[in-house]
Amino acid sequence: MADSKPDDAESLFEAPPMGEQERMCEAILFASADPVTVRELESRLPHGCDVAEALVHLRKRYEGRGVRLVRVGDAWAMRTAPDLGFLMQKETVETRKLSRAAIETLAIIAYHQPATRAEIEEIRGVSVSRGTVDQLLELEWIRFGRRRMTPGRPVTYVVTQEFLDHFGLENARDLPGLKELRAAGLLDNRPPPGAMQGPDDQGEEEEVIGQSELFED
Amino acid sequence: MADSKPDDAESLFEAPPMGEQERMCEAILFASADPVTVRELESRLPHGCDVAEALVHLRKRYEGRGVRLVRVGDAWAMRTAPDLGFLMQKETVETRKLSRAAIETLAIIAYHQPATRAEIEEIRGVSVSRGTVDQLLELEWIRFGRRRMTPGRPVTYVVTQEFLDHFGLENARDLPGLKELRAAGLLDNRPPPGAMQGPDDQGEEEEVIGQSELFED
Amino acid sequence: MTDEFEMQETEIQTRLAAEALIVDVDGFEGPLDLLLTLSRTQKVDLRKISVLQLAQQYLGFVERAKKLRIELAADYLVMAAWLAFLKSRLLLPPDPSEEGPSGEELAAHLAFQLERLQAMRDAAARLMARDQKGRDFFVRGLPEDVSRIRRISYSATLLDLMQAYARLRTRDEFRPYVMDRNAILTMEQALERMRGLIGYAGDWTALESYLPEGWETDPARRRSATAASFAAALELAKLGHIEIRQGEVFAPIQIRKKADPDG
Repeated sequence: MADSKPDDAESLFEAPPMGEQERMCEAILFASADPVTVRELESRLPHGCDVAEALVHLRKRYEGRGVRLVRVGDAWAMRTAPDLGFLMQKETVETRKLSRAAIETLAIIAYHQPATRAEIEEIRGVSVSRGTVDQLLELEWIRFGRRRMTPGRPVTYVVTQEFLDHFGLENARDLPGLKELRAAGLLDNRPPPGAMQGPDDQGEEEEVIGQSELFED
Repeated sequence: MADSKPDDAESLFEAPPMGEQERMCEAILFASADPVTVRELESRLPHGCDVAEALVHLRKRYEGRGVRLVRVGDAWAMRTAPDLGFLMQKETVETRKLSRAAIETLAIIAYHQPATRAEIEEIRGVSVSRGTVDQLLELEWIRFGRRRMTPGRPVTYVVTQEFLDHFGLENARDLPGLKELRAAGLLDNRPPPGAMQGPDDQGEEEEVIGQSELFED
Repeated sequence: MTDEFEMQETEIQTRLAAEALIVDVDGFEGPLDLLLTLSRTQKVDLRKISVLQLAQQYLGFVERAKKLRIELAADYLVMAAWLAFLKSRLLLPPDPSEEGPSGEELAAHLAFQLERLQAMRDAAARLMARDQKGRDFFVRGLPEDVSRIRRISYSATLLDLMQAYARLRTRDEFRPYVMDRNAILTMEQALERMRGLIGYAGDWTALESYLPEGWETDPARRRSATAASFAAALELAKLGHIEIRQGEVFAPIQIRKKADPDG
């Protein structure tokens, strides 16, 4: 603040250089809660400043930047570039456990990729609801692979980089195989109590697919 | 928003160019009156962006401008250049004048943090009134730190990000003269010699807790 | 001559200052603050201060205050008593039998406290002299609203994933025998499947190719799927979505999407 004093005194007779005028406009426009008119800028800048010219320079300087200088009526304001509007969102994250249907589907895709829906259904023994796949797609843990070159040209699913990051894998091939799972004690000869799924249950599942997905987990 | 879609999808594997990352940071920082943490910038930018590098570029870009990019703890903010403060009479906020007690208490907390009430009293030689601490808490310049692991487990005070922001400090280590004070041993918590109570004995005001705190820490 | 005059001048000033102190006693923030002010009259670096002299100054101050019938707060008197004690310690030769810290140690600590308080006051002044937000520099005047989006993040661990897979792959090992309903494709399922696929096949395509993947090999599943798909094809033909043809008896049944009547 003290530094600016001599400038102030001098400005009675000579306006500061254009670069300085530009940064003065910049600061005022930045800090102002409302768009600022040229008249007001003139009144706040030292005497003899050419606000109109300073604004031209300033506008040019912000061209293509993340913010821009825009005209609002007969006033000016700094605004976010419209193409970056999507950044003005803040996400609050709520963590939920993935449903069993989803985790199983994901596991099958990870171990068998590229995998078609039919293959997933074959292994799971129940049909895969659209919601489950959509959820995995939305999570960006799976994506579409190439269509299978078989009749019907079914779509295939593969896991994504995001998936690998999330599970701390370098490659889906790093997933332990069945033998290793067994060696690690992850395969138990009896099903875990929660995993007990009678074939009858599966039958029901097939009939009310959508709902069973909801009830799972 | 529509334009950004393809980018988003690709960003799982490839981040947007650095220039684009820079203007994204610029937009977010411009839009916020409060400092934005690196973590938040990362969460709001597409996957794979190098926020730290983008900020380096951005900071350079604003060097010597009417606004600048400043670091506040682990966050960043755009602020007007201090030499242009004289233009901002309109934006100037009249702050309540702080008492000498409040200013000294603030300085003691900043330089000694985490500091207990007993330590503040020891240094100032008088008891700290509740109002003083309340005022600093209300300004959000101090907050509670961890309890001291000494008998009585007294609360401690530390300075906040708002404090750093208000005084234009990058972090608490940048406090003026901190190094010299430390080198001179003036930030040591030196207990009065012997078991004798020192001249700062406040009679009833100094609680047993406070004293033991000073002796044992 | 000049020196003497200056000395007298200083003394007068000191005395005046001391009297001002007494009148202003309420303005002090306790005995330490007063001591710090008194120490300034010594006009030396705080590290070289004479604590003995300071103790005398303080005691003198308290004496004069009493004479002027100024009531001093208790803590000023406590400090006076302590300084009197300190003074005696500093003046008397140390008694080796006596316990506790020496007079020098106590004096050094007092000097440290004064220096520290002064240092904090200087630091506070420097802090307040900094450029301040809202006074010297300013925040964005028109912050843009950030819309909050609640995102649900789903968590799953690698262990969950592996266990799920293990569970699936070993299910057969412990499954009791029951009638396998896995081998049944319902007509609804076939219908849904065919509806989705019919658009992709431009020309006549064998009905067989519409069987779900993995259903072609196992005879039981193949039967079920073929029957369901055929029923579904008839249903679609009835609805006018497809056309069906068969070259001759037992020849493959072919279907194709019915051309849009408009196009």
